[in-house]
Amino acid sequence: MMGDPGPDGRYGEFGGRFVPESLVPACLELEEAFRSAWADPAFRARLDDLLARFGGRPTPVTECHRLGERLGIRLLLKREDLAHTGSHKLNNVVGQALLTERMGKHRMIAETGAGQHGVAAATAAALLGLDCTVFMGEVDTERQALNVFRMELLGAQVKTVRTGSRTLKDAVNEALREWVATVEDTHYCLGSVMGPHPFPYMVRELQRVVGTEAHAQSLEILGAVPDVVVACVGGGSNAAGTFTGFVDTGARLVGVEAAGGAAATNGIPGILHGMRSRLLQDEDGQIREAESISAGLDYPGIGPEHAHLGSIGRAEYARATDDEVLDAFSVLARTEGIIAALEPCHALAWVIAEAGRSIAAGSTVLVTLSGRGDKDVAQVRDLLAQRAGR
Amino acid sequence: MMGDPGPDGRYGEFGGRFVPESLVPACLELEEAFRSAWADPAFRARLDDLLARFGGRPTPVTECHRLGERLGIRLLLKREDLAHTGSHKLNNVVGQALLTERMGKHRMIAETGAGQHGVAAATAAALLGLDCTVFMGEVDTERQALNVFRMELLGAQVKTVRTGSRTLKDAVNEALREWVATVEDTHYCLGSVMGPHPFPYMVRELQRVVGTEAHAQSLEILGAVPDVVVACVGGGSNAAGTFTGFVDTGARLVGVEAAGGAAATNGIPGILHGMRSRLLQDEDGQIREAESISAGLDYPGIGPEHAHLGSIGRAEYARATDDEVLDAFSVLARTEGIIAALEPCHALAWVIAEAGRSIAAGSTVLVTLSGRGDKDVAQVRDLLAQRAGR
Amino acid sequence: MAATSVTARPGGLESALRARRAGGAKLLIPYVMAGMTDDWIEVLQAIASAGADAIEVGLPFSDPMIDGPVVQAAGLAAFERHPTIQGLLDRLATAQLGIPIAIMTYYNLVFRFGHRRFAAALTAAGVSAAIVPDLSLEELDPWAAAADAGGIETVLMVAPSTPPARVASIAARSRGFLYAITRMGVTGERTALGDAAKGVVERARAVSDLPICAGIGISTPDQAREVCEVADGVVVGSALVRRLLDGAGPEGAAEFVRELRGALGG
Amino acid sequence: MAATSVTARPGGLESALRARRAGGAKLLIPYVMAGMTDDWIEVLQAIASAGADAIEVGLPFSDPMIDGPVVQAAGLAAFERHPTIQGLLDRLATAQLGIPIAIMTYYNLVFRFGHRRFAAALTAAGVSAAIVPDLSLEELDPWAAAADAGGIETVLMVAPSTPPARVASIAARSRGFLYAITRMGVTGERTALGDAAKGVVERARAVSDLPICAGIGISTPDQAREVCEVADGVVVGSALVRRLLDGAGPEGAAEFVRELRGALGG
Ligand SMILES: Cc1ncc(COP(=O)(O)O)c(C=O)c1O
Ligand SMILES: Cc1ncc(COP(=O)(O)O)c(C=O)c1O
Repeated sequence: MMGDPGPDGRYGEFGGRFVPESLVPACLELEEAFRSAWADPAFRARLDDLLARFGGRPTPVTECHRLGERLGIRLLLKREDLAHTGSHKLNNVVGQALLTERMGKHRMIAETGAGQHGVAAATAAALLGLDCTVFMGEVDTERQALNVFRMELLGAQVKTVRTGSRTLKDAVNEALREWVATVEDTHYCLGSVMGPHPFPYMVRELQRVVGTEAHAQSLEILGAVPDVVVACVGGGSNAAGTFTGFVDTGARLVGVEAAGGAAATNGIPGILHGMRSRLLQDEDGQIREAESISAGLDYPGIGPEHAHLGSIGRAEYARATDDEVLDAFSVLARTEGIIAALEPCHALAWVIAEAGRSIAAGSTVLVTLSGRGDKDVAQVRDLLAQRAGR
Repeated sequence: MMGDPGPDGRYGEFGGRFVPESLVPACLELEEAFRSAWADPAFRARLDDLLARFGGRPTPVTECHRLGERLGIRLLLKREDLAHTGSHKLNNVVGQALLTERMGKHRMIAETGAGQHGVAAATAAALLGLDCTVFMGEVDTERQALNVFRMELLGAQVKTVRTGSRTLKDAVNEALREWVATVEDTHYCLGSVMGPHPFPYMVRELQRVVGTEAHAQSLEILGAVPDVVVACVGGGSNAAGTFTGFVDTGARLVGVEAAGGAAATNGIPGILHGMRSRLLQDEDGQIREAESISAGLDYPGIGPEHAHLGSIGRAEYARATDDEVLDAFSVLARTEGIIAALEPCHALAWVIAEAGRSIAAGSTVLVTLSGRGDKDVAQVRDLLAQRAGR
Repeated sequence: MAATSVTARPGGLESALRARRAGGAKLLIPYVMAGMTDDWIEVLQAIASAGADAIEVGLPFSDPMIDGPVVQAAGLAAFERHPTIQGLLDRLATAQLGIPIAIMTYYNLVFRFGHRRFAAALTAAGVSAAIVPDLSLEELDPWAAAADAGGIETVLMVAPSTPPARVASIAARSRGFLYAITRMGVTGERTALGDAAKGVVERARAVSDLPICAGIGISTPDQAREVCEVADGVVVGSALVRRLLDGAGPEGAAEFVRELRGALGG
Repeated sequence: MAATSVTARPGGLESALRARRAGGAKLLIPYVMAGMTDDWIEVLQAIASAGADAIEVGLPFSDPMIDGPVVQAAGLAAFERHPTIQGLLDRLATAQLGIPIAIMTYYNLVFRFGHRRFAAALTAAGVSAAIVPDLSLEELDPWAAAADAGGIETVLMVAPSTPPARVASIAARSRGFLYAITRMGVTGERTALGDAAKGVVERARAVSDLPICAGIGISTPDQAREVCEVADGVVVGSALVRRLLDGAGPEGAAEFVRELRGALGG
């Protein structure tokens, strides 16, 4: 399972490549480039080397003794928060930047919501001396002005997107539009396991390192694979990367979405951004906006492979509310000394809610901590103050 | 060199233990506890394990190909920015937290300037379930309100210090005062290689891991020890840790201070915070305030061992101006995709200034990147805007 | 336009265009976003009378990936009037244009409607054809089957980036006409015809005898004339839509269409 | 106080205190920060007349590690008057108190002055002794050599945390008197005498026949009397300094010292 989706990029009924004809050749070129690079030991070695020496891989797995004890389980965290730029996003962008170079292109474009993927993409571009333009909705450039400045520091140009809901999904639209116009010398560095084939496949493969490492580290720490493997799902890249390491084991796989952006559980099959997947949409098929405290999960769809894994029952998809997430954020800081991003706190919140319920006492649980919380601290301060006041 | 300073904690004429009698027994107890722990393989194993699995060690060494080429040298960065909490400070606090536990104490206190050490100390305390109080000057609690919140999230109590210049040096005074009053159940977790013996020795040993790793990694990358090894110096802990790995080689060792806080170059021997070292002071011996854009270097003294290494000529101490530091910060982001803390940008700024001058073309240079720049991004934005405007 | 002359029946786009081409005329296909103004039906009627050979009618989608700013604005304007897709089709059914209509929209609306139901709804609205730009050749089958069965022609696109062999495959599946994208980029006005414009038409011509209409970025009568040196006709979108957004109304729209018509010859 | 009676010469602190103890009196040593008010010299004179046996005079330091808030405030007040250390000593030289003076300051001021020069400056200012709280036993030698040579007595401290053997070593090096810190903590007023107070005095007594004066946190006449059940005397700092900061002036200071004197017996 979680193998090659073939030339059509299908995951059961999901996936595919739904793009204007102008982009089809670029997608085909990218697929070919990726497949050849992925089979090329020199490419893999260069990627591995950059991820290790520049990116800080392998990231460790930390056992949370105090919180685990409190929950009656053994709790492991895969520490993507320790990767350079502060999240798993780096794994993907370094790979795509190398591919950009390999395809003879000198420019990357990317979409970003809160800015994590944008900062990561700008970082990889700076590292390899590529030009970089990042599309970001106006609502987000205002909320995350510092991340805009970060990208600019890294030499990227940030283009404010004023169309649609002026958030992540519109940034994707705008990046796709730009790609159509510049595809000859420009690679579109998509940030998650979404979009047209080969993106969901390629990004999952680039994130596979998370699961591969976590599998080996779990064996080392637990002597066995964890009973439950949990990750948050925005587009689904950290979850996909994690799941690759465990999909062929007996581990229960759980993806946790924001209650306000739960495309896996509330979504209806449809087509957006080049893929067929589950989407939040109305009767007519107009896409609805997602809404949660964590910008990284504010996406009305999920990667097609997740839609498939959910359909066939190999993975479960659950939701966490904003309140549960804030609690998880606080408890992890206080009992384990880790300030995590709000996104993976969704995964943790689900574990906290289910420990002693669907997670039996004594179970071993691995949560992918997809990023660090520095970006969220100001927001959490305001939210906690608000909550205390209400 | 950089061995055991003996029971007096002397580094040539520097070091010692200049504390009120109330604290002498605590210092003696600490010295004994540290020496016994440091000789105890079980303690070392536990520390190493936490640094690896919780802290993300070893941190990599990154070769900066693009910037190195531009400077005509081979440039390596020791990536302490990738350690948990974002700087080398973690190495020290995890060790001291374990010692606190070993001494049967249940509480740590710490001083902090911008908040890096305070956040690190609060983190280590949370990890081990210790109480934690952090002293921070009022000027700093205002400038770094988010770091105050971070520490509180981690369960620490932050005490605002309203005495003296209301900055780092006063926070040290206040922490020492608190320590006098609570020494029975409280360990003072000092943040750098300063203070009374055994702190300069202990903190240097806890930071030795930086130099040990960097030495091995340099050999692996360069096939040799670097020609020049550079680190920034606030109190001097990251520099001391780095230098341990190279002091017995032929490498040129350089510590770089903020031009406005250059105790190693402008300081006069004196006694402060329990140590004899070089200090910024007036005719009468009143301590002067340090001033630079990087709060982590705003300290009017340096660790006594640095004063000694400078005196005997084994290490050089140099200065970087705020302007040079901002330039180094920008160039590193843009050419290498790394947003570094302002503190290590002092070290980098010196390398940029000296490449082709006292650093011969073709030299190999290792810089310790002591921390990441997320904490500084807002300030840099304002400073660059200011500079553009003037 | 006489409300009684119904030469175009559903399914009749290709035959109508072939007939006009056979008569020596260049084809003119203006684009209007359904529901973008209150008088959009009158606009369609005015355009039809002003010399259009067919009309491309957009159905607004929340995430119009290949639309430039002008068409996006028209889509937003349509959304502000809160139309449902069925509501728009119902209005369209009343238009009685006398020339074929091709719907242009994104695949999710089709998919959500259901392929067969959508084809039937188009037919009921008097629509002959559909253009679904994000439905690539590889993903075409389910819709094409329903469309073919329902008598709806599916217009496919070729782009400057489409390699020759693929142009042939696409042309073979296209119905109504073959839409030649004249430049890489989204819809929108341009000051000059792209370098690629004629090449893509010529590559299409080499493998297909379908009417070949050029579109995307054709903004002026001169550009229309220039591209029609090789193409059979043009689709003009943003340049018209901008005029409508600026308040041109049915008369202004008709005026512009007449200009285009004039440039292309009667 | 008669300006002419000069019983205390430099070096005379210990002999003066021993003599008073031998006479059955408890020793009273008030603390005042040099330069903290404009009339600080008058304050010293008033205190001397009010029954003090010696006076501890603080020299302000930028980083007074063991001072509590009240004494810190006094130091700041002194800094605001921009005194130099030499300037303060020069003023002090004019005081003619008739009782011994012990300077209390931090080691950096001593070190920066130079040990011999500092000892000479103290002598010139009519000072008998020095208390340098951050100069621990292990670091004492350089200063002690200069002080001994210059006839300045160096008062050392023992704390509740000092183990018995160390108390003996410290007592052996202390001159003038032995300063027994009655509680762990910085200077400042407390509502009650600490538990540790008497213990530390008793441990000191067991190994030394120096006058033993208790200090740090002795705030009230009652506390002074209580600790003097075991100690030979008390140092009273913050409680007096606070009154001075509140504007008590020489008279108010003298009044408080008389209260203390009364509590300790004539
Ligand atoms: C830290 C973090 N985790 C998770 C996500 C969600 O993305 P994905 O589901 O692709 O892992 C984001 C997106 O920005 C993120 O920043
Ligand atoms: C990132 C970083 N580097 C360096 C320093 C300076 O400390 P030291 O000289 O002890 O390494 C600090 C202090 O806060 C810091 O945060």
